[in-house]
Amino acid sequence: MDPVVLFFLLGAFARLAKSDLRLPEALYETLSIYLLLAIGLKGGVEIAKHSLGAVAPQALAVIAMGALLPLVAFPVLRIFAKLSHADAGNIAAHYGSVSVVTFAVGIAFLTRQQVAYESYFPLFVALLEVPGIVVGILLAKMGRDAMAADAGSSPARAVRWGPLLHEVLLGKSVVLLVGGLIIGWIAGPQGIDPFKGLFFDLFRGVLALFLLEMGLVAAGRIADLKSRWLFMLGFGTLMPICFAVIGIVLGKALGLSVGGMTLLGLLAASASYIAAPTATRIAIPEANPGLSIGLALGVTFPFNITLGMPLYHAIAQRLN
Amino acid sequence: MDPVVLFFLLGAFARLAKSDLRLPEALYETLSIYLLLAIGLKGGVEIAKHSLGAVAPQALAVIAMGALLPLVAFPVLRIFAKLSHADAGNIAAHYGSVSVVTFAVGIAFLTRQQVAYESYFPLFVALLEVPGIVVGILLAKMGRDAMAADAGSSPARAVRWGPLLHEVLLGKSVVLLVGGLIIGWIAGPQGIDPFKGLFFDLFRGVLALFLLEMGLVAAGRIADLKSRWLFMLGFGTLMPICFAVIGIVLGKALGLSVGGMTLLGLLAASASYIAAPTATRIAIPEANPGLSIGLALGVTFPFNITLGMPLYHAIAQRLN
Amino acid sequence: MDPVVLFFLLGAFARLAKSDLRLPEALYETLSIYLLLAIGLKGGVEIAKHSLGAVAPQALAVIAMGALLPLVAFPVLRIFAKLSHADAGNIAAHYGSVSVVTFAVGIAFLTRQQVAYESYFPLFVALLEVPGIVVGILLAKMGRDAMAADAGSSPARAVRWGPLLHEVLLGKSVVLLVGGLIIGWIAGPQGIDPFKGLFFDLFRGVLALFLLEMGLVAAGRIADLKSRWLFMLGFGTLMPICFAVIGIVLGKALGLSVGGMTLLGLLAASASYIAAPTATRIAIPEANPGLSIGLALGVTFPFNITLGMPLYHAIAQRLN
Amino acid sequence: MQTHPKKLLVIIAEAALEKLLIKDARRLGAHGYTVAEVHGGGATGERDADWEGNRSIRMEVICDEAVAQTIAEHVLNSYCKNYSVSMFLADVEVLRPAKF
Amino acid sequence: MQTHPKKLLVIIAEAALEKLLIKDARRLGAHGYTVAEVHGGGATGERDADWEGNRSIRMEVICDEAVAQTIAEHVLNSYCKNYSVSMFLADVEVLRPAKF
Amino acid sequence: MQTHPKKLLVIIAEAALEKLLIKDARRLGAHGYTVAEVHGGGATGERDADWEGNRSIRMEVICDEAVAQTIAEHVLNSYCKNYSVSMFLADVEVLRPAKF
Ligand SMILES: Nc1ncnc2c1ncn2[C@@H]1O[C@H](COP(=O)(O)O)[C@@H](O)[C@H]1O
Ligand SMILES: Nc1ncnc2c1ncn2[C@@H]1O[C@H](COP(=O)(O)O)[C@@H](O)[C@H]1O
Ligand SMILES: Nc1ncnc2c1ncn2[C@@H]1O[C@H](COP(=O)(O)O)[C@@H](O)[C@H]1O
Ligand code: NA
Ligand code: NA
Ligand code: NA
Repeated sequence: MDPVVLFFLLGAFARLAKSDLRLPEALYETLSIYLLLAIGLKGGVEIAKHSLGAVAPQALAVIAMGALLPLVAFPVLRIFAKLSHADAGNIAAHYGSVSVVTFAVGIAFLTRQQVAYESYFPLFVALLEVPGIVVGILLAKMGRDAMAADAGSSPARAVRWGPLLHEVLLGKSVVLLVGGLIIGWIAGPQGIDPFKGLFFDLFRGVLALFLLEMGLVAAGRIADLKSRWLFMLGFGTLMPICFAVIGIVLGKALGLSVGGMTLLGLLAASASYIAAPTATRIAIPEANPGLSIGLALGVTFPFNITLGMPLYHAIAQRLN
Repeated sequence: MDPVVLFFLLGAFARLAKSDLRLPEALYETLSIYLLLAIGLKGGVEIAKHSLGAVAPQALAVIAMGALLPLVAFPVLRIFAKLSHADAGNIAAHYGSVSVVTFAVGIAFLTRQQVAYESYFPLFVALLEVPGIVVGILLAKMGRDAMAADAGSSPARAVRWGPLLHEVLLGKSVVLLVGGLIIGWIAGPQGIDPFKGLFFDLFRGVLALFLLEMGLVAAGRIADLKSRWLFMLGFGTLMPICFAVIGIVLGKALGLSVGGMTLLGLLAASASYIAAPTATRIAIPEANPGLSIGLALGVTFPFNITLGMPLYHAIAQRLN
Repeated sequence: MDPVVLFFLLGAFARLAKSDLRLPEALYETLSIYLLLAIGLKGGVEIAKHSLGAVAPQALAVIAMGALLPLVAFPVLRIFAKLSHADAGNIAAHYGSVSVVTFAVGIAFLTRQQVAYESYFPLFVALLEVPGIVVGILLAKMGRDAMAADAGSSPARAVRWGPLLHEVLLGKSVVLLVGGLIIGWIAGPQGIDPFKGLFFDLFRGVLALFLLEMGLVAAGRIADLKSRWLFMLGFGTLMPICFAVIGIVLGKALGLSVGGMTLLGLLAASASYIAAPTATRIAIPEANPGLSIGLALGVTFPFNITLGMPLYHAIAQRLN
Repeated sequence: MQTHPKKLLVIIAEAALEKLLIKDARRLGAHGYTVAEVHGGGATGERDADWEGNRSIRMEVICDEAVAQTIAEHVLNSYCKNYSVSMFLADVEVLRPAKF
Repeated sequence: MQTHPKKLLVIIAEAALEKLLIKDARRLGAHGYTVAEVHGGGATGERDADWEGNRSIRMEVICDEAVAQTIAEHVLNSYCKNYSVSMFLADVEVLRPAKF
Repeated sequence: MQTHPKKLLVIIAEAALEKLLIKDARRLGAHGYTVAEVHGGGATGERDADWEGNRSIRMEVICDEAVAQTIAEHVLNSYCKNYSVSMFLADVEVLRPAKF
């Protein structure tokens, strides 16, 4: 296990043991801004070294994957978990999008194992943020309209797509990731050099601190599991594994390295906890956020960074 | 353009595009404390290498410049813009003082262009903070008294100079700059070594982060331009150019290098947005802060770090 | 004097001169979390290099010292200062525990003087956090019960030891120190390498920033000295010297190096201002926190990091 | 000094609603608003601000009784079913009645 | 729209008491609470939040008059002697009386 | 438990005024005050605390009616013309009348 995960466990322990340890809200925000920007910058510098022509077809395939994943999750949630359209669409939106911190832990893992990967991966992270959320919300809404039509009543308050798209496309995670990518790309390796001290040399340490906080938060979500813990533990681990396989297979099809396959699997398996909750809370008011966050933060995030990551890597090695 | 400016543009874009990106207040404060202290420390270490005797005459001339600049701005504002005594004095105070972050961007620019400059410049930054503010407030107040006398009424509530001087001389920017200078000076190059990791190696990265925030803030000030945008765009760019020439010429007279001339021009051109707003808000209650901040943050700061800086450098090269 | 202390003096000056300089609350918390974690990690990595068998007897002796120190302070406070049981026990708890930042300044001092010390010392810091607090509270409570018995009335509201022990053992300082120790120990020198950029290279700079804040806070406590300044100056400097001698002698008995003796003396001399105030405020409601904090932060902390540290080092050298 | 009666409407809600609440209040006649960041607990559990989705705000609007009633009713109908919201009204006095 | 009278109890206290106050309020009948971080000054000096021991909170509880009285009395007896505490009560109206 | 009527004066103002307001309130008879950091909007635009000059505070003073009136009048005359300030008064009850 990467030592970075130990910080997560420390945070989780502190919360479960009811320690008074808390990280200030401003630190949480700062660390997350830092991670998004640093990942973007690093990716941008690397993109500057590649021809965009080679990356473009991969990028399109990755976007398509992001849009398709919720279509897999939604029927599972409707049929097996008997969730409402709203809840199923909401959870599908979370799992269709990605978790940037999970990605960062994945990078740390591969670096430690000295496994190479396509260095422009941060671009894929940025591309995967949005499509899954949009499709998930679409599913929630279509279901709602269908239900309203069945009942012969007027359709529920329509989702206002303009503000919603604005919100996801200009949400802080997309702005910082894409902004970092563009700055890194324009500045190039030499231009970015004076910023390395902050954005690259400290990256792992900041990630460790952020995982400490994530441990505190994730362990706080365990209360959300109470009522449906069997479903949540099951879905929160099996769905990611399923998605990881999809991501890994797609990675192979796209000709990625083993490291790249692993990362694409991990991205598919990861669930958003920044962009998705913000967008869906307003777009799908009837959805229970305790359910989606309990799953994404309380189950899938810890699973992915501890057991999931090595598992996906093993699968990628086998499929290669 | 220095890559550091790209972070400013990213912030400005995010704000104009109504992104939900925000930096926590505590981060803003922390970064500004860091920059002030780091600039002070760096300057202090350098002063330790020079004889104060050589620097003293230059320092006196610099102080005099700080006191004279508002006397140039005030009549311009009174006559051409027909502003009240209060508003004219207030704006003169902002432009008489300096912006530390503009200075930091200037250093980044010169370093990138490999242009040498007098390394004890942070001393001049500290010296320029206060005089302009005091003279600006004096101008606002004299005008007010004159008006009151004209009208035959009793003079308006007098400025309380004791608390005011206390506030500017012990405002956080002066305390941190001067404190840093003194610590750097006492500790010397060897003594400061253990602090280099934080205060020197990370400087550019922290500056980038702060400029991201400044972009958010500056773009938020654009609403202030609405009513008088022509005057504000004109004054906010022409006055700095004018002041820059004064600074550059003075720099030449003082025998500074081209880099030093450029920096003195930039300092003259820059407008304070930390010390001046705080002091004038209480000392000149009738002044409209939207006007002075709209100018200083919304126009002059972006102008200086993008177009102004290379312009002043070109002027300094030509005048050399 | 170590340059790091200059930052403390700058903060104290700013506060005494009524500057508006303030560090945001979130920064204060962040820096203190950082210092605790970094000290723990460093210690953990070092413990990984030693056999626990050799350290265990020293550790036991150190715990015993922590439990005994309040027993020395309590009668002094009762008899000479005529304090109530509550106040005497409360102050004894503060001085029985330790100040982690004082320890960090001690390390900086020794490093600068190139004096070696036992690298697993952070373990002792963690061990010394709790026992003194528990014994101090016990003393306050026993006194209270005795008094109540004397007066023939029912004993005062009993201390609830369960929650109290939970609070001290799982307070943030113990969790972060011990958590850091364990992570450092598990990860070992190689595993911790990627985190060095943040946790080790920046340590001194962060300590400097924290001391700036401590200067602001400590100078703010001087108001607490008003009523009993003679007692407070006396106790706040003589008791630490006394405790330092105990620590140094114990260090010698345990076979520590001169550096180790100095550090054990410094730990004994230092008074807690994180764990102890939190725990005692609830456990000893009748105690006056202005008294204990005025002593710990307003007198002893400044004394230890300026005059105390070199004094204890000189004593250790002489006793060696 | 003469004072004038107004209503104070206080809405404690998830931070996610802040922008919507401000827009709604302005639209329904409020001349201004004041927001504080808070944490708390109620029927839907503890909202201790430990991450973004768990933040709460306390919004205060001083206005005429009719406006306060309109806003309160709107909030009740639009948000109270699906979001964590608490609301109360109080009588207050102001010095400049035209301002609120 | 019908409104229902309730009491608002506001307790301003040292942050160290927060957990105890929440537990006590819940136990004595409050259905919820809202807390803001504040600073202030009073008889015991300035509490300007410059370090941990100097932080203050402002806790708001909307409840029935009887519950408010019970909580206030309990706080008065348990904490006001040894801690910095200010308290006041006000009349408020709510729309959903069962919630509070 | 007996309660005693007092006035609650709430002043929402630019953060730059905090020190002055505290001094004035103390001078005019307040025994204490409580301040929260807030943001908001009104006639003079949005004050969203995005930089130093844009911060706002909400200051609460519990005091006798006469003191509240004096402070309110003083604030109205001294600051309301040139600064962003909102103010309101409310009736509250306290348990320890001598404290406020
Ligand atoms: N009785 C109450 N008194 C004060 N605040 C409350 C009360 N009930 C709920 N709240 C606040 O309203 C938020 C949402 O409440 P609820 O929807 O009941 O979970 C809580 O997090 C509290 O901040
Ligand atoms: N008259 C008052 N009005 C508003 N808040 C007060 C008042 N008196 C005290 N407080 C608050 O209660 C806290 C403790 O007050 P005290 O116990 O009087 O020092 C202060 O720090 C203030 O936040
Ligand atoms: N009607 C209102 N209700 C609540 N707060 C208000 C109201 N009007 C103004 N405020 C607050 O007072 C500040 C200054 O208001 P103004 O001077 O009208 O811009 C605003 O930023 C708000 O925080
Ligand atoms: Na995913
Ligand atoms: Na200037
Ligand atoms: Na001690």
